[in-house]
Amino acid sequence: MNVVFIKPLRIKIRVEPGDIVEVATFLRDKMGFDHAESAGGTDYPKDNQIEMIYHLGSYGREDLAPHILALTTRTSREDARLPTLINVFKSVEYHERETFEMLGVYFEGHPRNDRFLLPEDWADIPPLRKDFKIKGR
Amino acid sequence: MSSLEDKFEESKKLGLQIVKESEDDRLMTLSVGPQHPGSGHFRFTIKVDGDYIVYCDPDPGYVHRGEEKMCEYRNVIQNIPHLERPVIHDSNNITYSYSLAIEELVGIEVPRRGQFIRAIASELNRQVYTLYWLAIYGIFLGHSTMFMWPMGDRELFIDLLEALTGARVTHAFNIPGGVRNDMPEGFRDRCIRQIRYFEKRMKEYEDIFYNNPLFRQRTEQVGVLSKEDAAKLGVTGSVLRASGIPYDIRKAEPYDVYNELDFKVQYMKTGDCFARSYVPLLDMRESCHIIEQLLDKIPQSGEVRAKLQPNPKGPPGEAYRRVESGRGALGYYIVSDGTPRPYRVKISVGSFRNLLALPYLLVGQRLADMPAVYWSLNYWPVEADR
Amino acid sequence: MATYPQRFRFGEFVGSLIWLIFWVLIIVTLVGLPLIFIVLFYIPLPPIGDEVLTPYRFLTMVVDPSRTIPIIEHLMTTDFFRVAAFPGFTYAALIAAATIFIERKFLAKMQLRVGPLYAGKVEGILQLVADGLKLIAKEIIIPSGADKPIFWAAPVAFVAVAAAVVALIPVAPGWVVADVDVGLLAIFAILGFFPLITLLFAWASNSKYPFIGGMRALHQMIAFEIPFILSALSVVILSGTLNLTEIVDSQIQSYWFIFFVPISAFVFYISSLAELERIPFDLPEAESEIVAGWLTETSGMIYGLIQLGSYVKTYALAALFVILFLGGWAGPQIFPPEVRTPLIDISPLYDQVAANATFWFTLKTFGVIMLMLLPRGISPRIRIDILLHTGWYKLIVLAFINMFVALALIYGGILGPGGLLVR
Amino acid sequence: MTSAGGFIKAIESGSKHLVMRRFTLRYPEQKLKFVGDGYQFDPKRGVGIAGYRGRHILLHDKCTGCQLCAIACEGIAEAIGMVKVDEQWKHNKKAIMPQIDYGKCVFCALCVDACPFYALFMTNDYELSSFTKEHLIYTPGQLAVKPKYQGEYEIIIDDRGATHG
Repeated sequence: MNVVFIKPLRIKIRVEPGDIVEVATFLRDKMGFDHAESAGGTDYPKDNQIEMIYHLGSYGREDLAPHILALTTRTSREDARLPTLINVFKSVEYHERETFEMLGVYFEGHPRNDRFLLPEDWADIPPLRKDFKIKGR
Repeated sequence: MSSLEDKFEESKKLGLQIVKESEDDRLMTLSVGPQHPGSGHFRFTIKVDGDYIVYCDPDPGYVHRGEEKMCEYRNVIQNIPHLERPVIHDSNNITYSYSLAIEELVGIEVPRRGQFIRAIASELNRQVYTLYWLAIYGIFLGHSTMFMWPMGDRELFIDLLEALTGARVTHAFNIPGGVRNDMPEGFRDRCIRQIRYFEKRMKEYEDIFYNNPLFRQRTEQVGVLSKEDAAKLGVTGSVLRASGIPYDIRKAEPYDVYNELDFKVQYMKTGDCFARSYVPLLDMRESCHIIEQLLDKIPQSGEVRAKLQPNPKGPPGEAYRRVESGRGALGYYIVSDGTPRPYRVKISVGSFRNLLALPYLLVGQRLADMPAVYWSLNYWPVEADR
Repeated sequence: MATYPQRFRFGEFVGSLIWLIFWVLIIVTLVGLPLIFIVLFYIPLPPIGDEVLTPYRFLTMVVDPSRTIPIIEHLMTTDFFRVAAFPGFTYAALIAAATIFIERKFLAKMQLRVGPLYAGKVEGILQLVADGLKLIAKEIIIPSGADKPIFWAAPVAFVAVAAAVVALIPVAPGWVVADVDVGLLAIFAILGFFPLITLLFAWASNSKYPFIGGMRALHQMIAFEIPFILSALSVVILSGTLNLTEIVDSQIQSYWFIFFVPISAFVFYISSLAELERIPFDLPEAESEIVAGWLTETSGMIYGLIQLGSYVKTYALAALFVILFLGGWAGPQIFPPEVRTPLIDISPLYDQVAANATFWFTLKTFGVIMLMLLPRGISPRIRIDILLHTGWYKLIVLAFINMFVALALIYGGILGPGGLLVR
Repeated sequence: MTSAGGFIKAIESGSKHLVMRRFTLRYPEQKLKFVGDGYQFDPKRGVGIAGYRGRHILLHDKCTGCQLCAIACEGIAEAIGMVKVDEQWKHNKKAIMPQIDYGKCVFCALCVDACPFYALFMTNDYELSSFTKEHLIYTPGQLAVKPKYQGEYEIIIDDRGATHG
């Protein structure tokens, strides 16, 4: 686990995929981050990696209210698999489903890795990957 | 393990005798949307046993347009007109946090007068959105007068915004570096006059709608979302505040001029449909006070827009900024790689987060409560799909 | 900027008028006159009054309209006129049309809108005609799995049953289609058909939303039928008869029954709202929950017929309220004993008592209809469990309270034969 | 009884509105008054001047054919194309000027912000409907015409409610 940056009210930490459930549980139980505001992925074809980022916030602790903790992890592009955080933060359920179809990251343990926003007959590569090009641009 | 799972089990128990596979033919599957008058651009499948809903599966995506991908192909200024499309009724707020994030990345400071005008436009737009939402809530419960009045009063604010920004709904007004233009002459008096009028109107809303015994009967103790569940599901905005958590980004993480203003975070403790429908009204009332304060404190003259080259770009980095929109926290996570175009834009919208509460609240309710619960979640289908 | 109004030319206007007159003349001479002659000379005509209607007499009527008066006078005594025109269907349909127009304008006023505005130049008074034409012109879509005979028959049956209720309503003394001794009972018996038609139509549509709507309609109507009848029962106790004309007569002899049994009147009003499926009791058509309820699969004139039926029903129930509680046609005499009109003397057709009675009856009916329209502007839709609770627990109890009051009034010698307040 | 009181309040509030003024603006007969003469932009100061964003007006004597408006529109609506004009201007050697397709334009006015020569502004005219898509494409010649828009109705607020005109 390493801290990527500390800005006012924003902290970003990066962990290995194997540790993420443990770290998230620690953040929830000991630090008071009780929900995820957003969860999304970023594709980095240069590093051949996909970064998954969870923005965690706190409703319970008033001193943490303005803070957002970004918990990130990276996985390879070819076999993008990550453990799900749905058992730690219930609120990531739809965000992870969206990430699955937009970036092709399979969340192990997530009850529903299936279509959410895209049409049922979508048969292309996941659209938010960088090698998916919009036509005409 | 927790109250949320307990509640889900409990509500399942209500229909537990029915959910058994062998008796599945008792259930009737209803597809609510996308052509159902009570859904919007959205579909959710429900199964009913008699009058009780025993299963609910939301299926958004009918108006998905790939805003996040589109952002990667345009430079930061060109992104403004299409980013406001998901919520054209709240377009100043959805571009507000985008501008904040870009300003953080590029490293520019908005002039003080610009900050005030931004806040005024954002508050006016919150009224427009909330009135639209309230109108739909009225017609969902069969109250046609409550559909017409907020729609009519909304015109007042649209006229104000038209005078300020030049467009009626899609304003394209907030841009990185400030706002597009200064306030026109006489705007202040007009604004105060209309807000005074609107404050009187809100009393009428209470008389005819909120204090109506039939409305109370339909919404009180219906679809209760407890405080713990609200925090766990990560809902936001009025849904969260109705459940007893006084969390408002304007107070929690004040952006621009909001830390100089004197206002309260309105919340209720019951967490039922009534609270969820009443908190927006309280918000509108508070918003009127905020607009008056902003008009009082605004500097008499000054720049409204920082000088910026046509293709602003900053050092590589990332930013996550959020504002309180009509539907709750609206955050932008923007990654920049040093080019004029954003590398990745992730929009975290309130509607998408509140959608998670829908299956939990609907299961165990009556079919007649479906529109009341659904629309009380402050859900805007187009915004959730992005 | 973008739209230019067409320039008005007086010459073109006059030209179009002449063109119109030319075509009218052509059609009248080539089609109209031959038809009249065929009818007059080849079809035997009925006797009018004492004389036989000959072609000669008929043609003189065209020249002198006052000679048609005996024919109209004769027609007005026939049953056909009563069924089709005055106390019957046309009168009811006219009131229904007026109700629709008033409802739209009234609701628009309350909601700060303008309502229908352009059709008919004057405040959109012809909007209903335009809507009717639109509905007639629309395609009737029948779901592929629908039970076609019932699907076609149900709207017609709906209007027919609503008209059957109207047939029992007396508008003025003697002016009633069917003056039966068990009039009130007959009305409730006929009203009992509506849930059946609703359910049949809902089932015949072969669709889920109509089915739910039909079930809701059934629940609602059964729950409200009992307080409905019970509230009318106290009136029967007070007047001692089931004949509607005699109920009105007994109110003319004493006072309006609403003063003695106000709670019954209230229960009757609420139950008739539920019976009419009007807001706040429009659950069977709750659009945000079950699309349009049992009307989901209706289209074109099928929808038009059901709307017509429901507004005729509104008139019938409002009229029933007037008869039971507001003294029917009772009211001060304001019409003169006879009228003089220029050109054509219509005095043989004029009946002072009937005109006066009709005037007061229509006025009161519109008052009640306005009262029935009012909740639509101020109230949201009620939920089904609250509705059933209201119907079974509250309204029945309320209806019983006033029944005892009525009994006490009868046995206390205040009302009834030889009572204190009987004039 | 509170519920009866609620009903009475609601009826009172509803019937009070029977005599209030209506919001409705009867559009083709009445037109709304706007602030100013349309959105304009001052490149020296770098801010706009408030006004309604209707269709554009192109000042032929200022336009240099620099294509900045078309470039600004590229990522937004792609409504602006540069076309040849049959005019001779000293500052416009290439003789090209913007032509705007109002079937695509979103009226964001970012092209006005992009114009550094005070040549492209927006006007109050919003009545652009036409029967064909071709008529929605405004050539530089059409864009030079100053529109005539007369809106005279404003919101009036008094004791009997708010109304337009």
